[in-house]
Amino acid sequence: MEVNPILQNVLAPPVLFFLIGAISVIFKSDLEIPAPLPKLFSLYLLLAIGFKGGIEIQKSGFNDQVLPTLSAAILMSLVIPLIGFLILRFKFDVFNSAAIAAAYGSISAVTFISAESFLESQKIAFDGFMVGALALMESPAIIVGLLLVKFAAPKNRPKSRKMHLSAILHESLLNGSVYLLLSSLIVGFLTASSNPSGITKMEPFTGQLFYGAECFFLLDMGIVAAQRLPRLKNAGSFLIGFAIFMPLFNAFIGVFVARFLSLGPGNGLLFVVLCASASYLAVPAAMRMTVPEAKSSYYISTTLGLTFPFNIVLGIPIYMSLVKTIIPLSP
Amino acid sequence: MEVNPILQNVLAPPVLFFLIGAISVIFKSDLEIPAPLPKLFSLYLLLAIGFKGGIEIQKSGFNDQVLPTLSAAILMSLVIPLIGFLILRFKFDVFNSAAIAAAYGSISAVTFISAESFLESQKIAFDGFMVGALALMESPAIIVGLLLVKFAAPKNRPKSRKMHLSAILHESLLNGSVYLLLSSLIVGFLTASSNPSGITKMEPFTGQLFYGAECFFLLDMGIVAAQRLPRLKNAGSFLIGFAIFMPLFNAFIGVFVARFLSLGPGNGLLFVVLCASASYLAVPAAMRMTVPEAKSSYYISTTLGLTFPFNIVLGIPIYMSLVKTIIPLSP
Amino acid sequence: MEVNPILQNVLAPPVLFFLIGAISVIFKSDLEIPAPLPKLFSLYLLLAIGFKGGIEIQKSGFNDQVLPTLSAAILMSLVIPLIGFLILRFKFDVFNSAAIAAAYGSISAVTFISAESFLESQKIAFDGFMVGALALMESPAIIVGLLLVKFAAPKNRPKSRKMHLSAILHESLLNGSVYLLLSSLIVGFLTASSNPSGITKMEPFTGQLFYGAECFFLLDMGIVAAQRLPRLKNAGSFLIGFAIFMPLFNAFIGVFVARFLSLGPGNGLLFVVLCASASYLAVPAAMRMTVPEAKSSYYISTTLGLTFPFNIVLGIPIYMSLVKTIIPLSP
Amino acid sequence: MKRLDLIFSERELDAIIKTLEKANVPGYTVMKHATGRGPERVVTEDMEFTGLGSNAHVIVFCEQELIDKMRDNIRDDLSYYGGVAYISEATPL
Amino acid sequence: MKRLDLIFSERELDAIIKTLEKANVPGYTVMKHATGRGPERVVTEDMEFTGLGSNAHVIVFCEQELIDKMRDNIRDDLSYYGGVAYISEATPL
Amino acid sequence: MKRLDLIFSERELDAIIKTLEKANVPGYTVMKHATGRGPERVVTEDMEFTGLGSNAHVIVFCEQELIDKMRDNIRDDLSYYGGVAYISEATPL
Ligand SMILES: Nc1ncnc2c1ncn2[C@@H]1O[C@H](COP(=O)(O)O)[C@@H](O)[C@H]1O
Ligand SMILES: Nc1ncnc2c1ncn2[C@@H]1O[C@H](COP(=O)(O)O)[C@@H](O)[C@H]1O
Ligand SMILES: Nc1ncnc2c1ncn2[C@@H]1O[C@H](COP(=O)(O)O)[C@@H](O)[C@H]1O
Ligand code: NA
Ligand code: NA
Ligand code: NA
Repeated sequence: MEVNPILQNVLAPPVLFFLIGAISVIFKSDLEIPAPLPKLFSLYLLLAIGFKGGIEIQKSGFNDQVLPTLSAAILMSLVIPLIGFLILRFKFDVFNSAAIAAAYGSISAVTFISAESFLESQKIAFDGFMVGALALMESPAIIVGLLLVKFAAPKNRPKSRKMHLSAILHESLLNGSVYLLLSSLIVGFLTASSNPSGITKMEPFTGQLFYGAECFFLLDMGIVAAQRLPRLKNAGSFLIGFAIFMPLFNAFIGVFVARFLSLGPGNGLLFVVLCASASYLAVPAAMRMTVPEAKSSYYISTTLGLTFPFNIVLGIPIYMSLVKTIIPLSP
Repeated sequence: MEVNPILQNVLAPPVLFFLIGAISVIFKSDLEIPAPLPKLFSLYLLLAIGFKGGIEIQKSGFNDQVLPTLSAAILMSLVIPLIGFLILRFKFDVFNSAAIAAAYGSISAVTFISAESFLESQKIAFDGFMVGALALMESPAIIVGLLLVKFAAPKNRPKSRKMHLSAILHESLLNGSVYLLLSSLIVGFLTASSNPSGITKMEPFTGQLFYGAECFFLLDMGIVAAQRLPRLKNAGSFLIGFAIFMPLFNAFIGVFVARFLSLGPGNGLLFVVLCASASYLAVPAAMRMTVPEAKSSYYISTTLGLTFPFNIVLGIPIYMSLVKTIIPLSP
Repeated sequence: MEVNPILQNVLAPPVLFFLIGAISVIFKSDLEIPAPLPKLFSLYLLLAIGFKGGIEIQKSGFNDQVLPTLSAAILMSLVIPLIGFLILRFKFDVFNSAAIAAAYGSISAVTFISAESFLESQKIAFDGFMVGALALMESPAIIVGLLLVKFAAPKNRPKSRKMHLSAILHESLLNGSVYLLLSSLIVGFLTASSNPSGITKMEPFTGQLFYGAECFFLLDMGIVAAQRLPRLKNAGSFLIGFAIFMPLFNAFIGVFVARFLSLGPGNGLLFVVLCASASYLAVPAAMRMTVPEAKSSYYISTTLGLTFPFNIVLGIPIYMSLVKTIIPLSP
Repeated sequence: MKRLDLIFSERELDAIIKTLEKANVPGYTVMKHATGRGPERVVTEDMEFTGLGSNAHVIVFCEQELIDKMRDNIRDDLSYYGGVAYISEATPL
Repeated sequence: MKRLDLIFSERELDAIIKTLEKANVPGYTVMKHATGRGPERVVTEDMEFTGLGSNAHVIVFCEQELIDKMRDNIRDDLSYYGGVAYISEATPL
Repeated sequence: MKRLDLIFSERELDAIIKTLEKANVPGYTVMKHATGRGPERVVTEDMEFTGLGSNAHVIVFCEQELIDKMRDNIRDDLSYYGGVAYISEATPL
């Protein structure tokens, strides 16, 4: 007999701590994780994900699946913002549409981690190179979003702020969280190639501590998400619907791409989760800087207040059954 | 030959780091642990204590001793504030008396941890369910303190701030540190019941790291305590005496209750320490909010500046010999 | 065939993370580790170095080498500031010369750690008592620097601020980072003597976590160093030259002293690194307080912006080959 | 145009912001983690981890009439938990 | 002597400081981690870890003429990303 | 009523507070972690972990006569380590 996978997902410490955080807000507890402690955990998680991913990539090498999967990942993060943009334009101006769409084209590293934890608890294997897909999907969506602004925006933007290609690349590749993830991945790769003892010495920090730090961070994310949620009301029901519909839609496309790529159920879920998740770190930071005309409360409250909790609590198990249905277990 | 237990207690890293912190203030070193780093460690310790306690409770189940012990713990945290209130009323108004009394009825989690560390170093066994007693003793004292204010206070408090029962329950149960401890306990319990692999993955964070984090936090507590102590002078000798006498008195009642409950020496010490310790997290936060008429420097400086150091350095070994004397080892 | 030791040094995680931090500044990434997170890691590292050092000293006892080595270390930290002072006086006033010279006479704990990591990766043995040398070399240079100010400074300093010997000792011994290192060393020593189980319980915190925390801190140090470097331009080429020449010169003296002491290659490298490194924690803090006439940007930008990166990236492998050349492997 | 400086326990922050919003101020700025001493109590840094709460410093640039509107409510909030409020002149750049 | 208070997104800090330095102000003070609400947006604490950036509060004590010199540049900076600037009187102690 | 703004190295905080207390000010507020530039030096964020100390911003609302009483002592404190002090008008709410 199979236990309800949603319940099983919810009963894992990371999700439980997320819920605790959210409930504390609902019940008006004064539990608070003051700045910059959340930043500490978010920096730590990016560094550790990147480092471990770099090691895995170096270890597993580049097998047949790697290149097609990574290419498909990049493609998805280029296509999704375009679809999102078209949908959002029904209701929003170019600036807001582009910014929100970019967030949904990009990814959430913590959602990815949660999916990994879910797979581990279900004893389903997945490959380390999927972190490469994670890293590669952050920037393209930002680039697409900024290009949409550059070409579709009204021509009366202040000159001094004109978006040059160099600025676009700068924001998409040198954004703090993108940069830390990518460069930690490189450090992991180089360490694995040339200094294997360094891996052992990093393991307690980047490996053993990871799960607990994830829980602590999710406690804060629960608080933040529950504080953000009410502000979505001002954004209107269109955006609220979008914040739930879009991840499901992206997951749906994603699962067929995963099937086409012949990914196993583990990698398949991770691929789908990357498509379905939305960025609340890299993209908002880049958009605030380059598209100040967009309302930050739109793109941050949808991703953080609704899409993220949805994915963490319900999405991952839903996507898992989607993966199990669409991707034949033995191809 | 038995080594002096006080010396043995003092020579453990947590107490040594506490003393280092205190000495740094006495010698006017500029050693400083800036905010919000102490908050990080205090949140971490509450989360870890709760989580581990929840696991222990789930593992050990509810044996014969659990229910009587937990009931007695709650009773103590209801009675102690009443006694304290009566004593304090000789010198202080209702507001200050109620607030200080509540602090001494409630508990200090770090004192509890220190007692656990002491027991471990002495190789004396104790049960995980005692964390349940810790968690259950935080709130009742707050409730008693607030009820004392509600019924004994002069009737001229501003109307808008009248204390309704709901507000009292809110402050006593949803106070940040109470909430985090209780909910982490529930997370630990649920994880142990349904997701044992989650325990293993949390262990490096909540288990292995604990002792070191405790030391780091105690370093800060030493600084804070030594900074607080001189301010007690303004509070007068009555309060200074109270801050030493009350824990000893509570320990004395506690040890007879522990004997009556037939607790072993390990659980007995923990029970006594819970009675003897005073709160500097949950209660002061609740009192500042609901009884602003009370001088916070009274209730925080006594608990943090005198009672806490006394318990950490001298109290625990004293209580241990009390326990060994009063509780016959083989009942 | 021997791999290039500089490359090998650079390909270790700590140095890679340092470079990542520095590169992020060069490429204008907005990666940032907000205050007080760097302070957390710097406090942690000092505590852990001291604690582990104290244990090692207690374990290894005082063999023949300990006393001569520690004496030579203190001597070096007295002599180096005098030499530095004479050189700097060509260009700077007494205040600035004394402050900068003191920084170069004192040590950098993180440079020391990096040298230890380097030795470990090269599988070269070294002794725990060298941490004693580290601890003992912090203060004397401060004392010399302040005495130089006291006796060589123009006589028109404000009276109220006259430097009494007690103030000099206070600043040199009770400075936050000196105090934390020294007292953690004592805690480690006492724990190892009287409470060995305490060592095991601290190990995950002070031992296993260390390497990762070092990497995280070096990431920040890379950012800080790269931000500091451009400000050196205002200081002029004399100071820039000094910041590279002085460590090399000190290393050169150091290696002959190490040879005279018959230190093995491991201890020899550590001794040389102590001589070559410059303080950016204890000395600047003490000088800012007691010699405000000195420009802090001079002494902090040289040590942090140039000498530290130089030592971390190039210096350590250079000193290693120096040690291998000058100290005969079998004496 | 006026500048209103409010300094009070951060525990009271929500109430104060409610008061400001109800008066429709054009905006406000909050700086937390302030410490200090007032006629009634000392606020130190350790109040952050003990949950007592340190002070918040709130700045509001607005017209005099808004201040008149809020005066009683703010005084009420501050009288209970302590805190100070001062007005000065300010001109938009 | 005047006192200039600038409150704006810390993302704009470098640009503002450049403007101040170009005008040769005698000095300035920066306080980060401010939150608040303006006519256009709400700035909350979670903006720090998301990288959106909270506000910076910059104080400049300087002569009126320097302020006149900087006025246009500062308005430019603030108009794009939002933020407020107010002037008041101040006398050196 | 006056408002006194003091900005200086946090290393000098104890001395300044002593001066304020000696003059019996009714209260004061301290905000740490300020950075900035003055005529003499630049204060950056990395000064916190290096132990150099960043700046403190102290606000005192008090009567002019108290300020006159403290003037010399404060100037003394600030002259040695640097820092600025400005007075402006303020009216209690
Ligand atoms: N005269 C004053 N000047 C500046 N800040 C003050 C003054 N009086 C009170 N404060 C601030 O207001 C807070 C609350 O004061 P109290 O009313 O004593 O609780 C204090 O902690 C100070 O930060
Ligand atoms: N009237 C005001 N009084 C005080 N602070 C303000 C005011 N208006 C705006 N601010 C501050 O300026 C920031 C930027 O506002 P905005 O122009 O809406 O982006 C806000 O987050 C507030 O911190
Ligand atoms: N004109 C000014 N306006 C605002 N803040 C200043 C000014 N001058 C100096 N400061 C502040 O005072 C601190 C000390 O300056 P200094 O006297 O150069 O050491 C600086 O770091 C600034 O934060
Ligand atoms: Na996505
Ligand atoms: Na108690
Ligand atoms: Na040196």
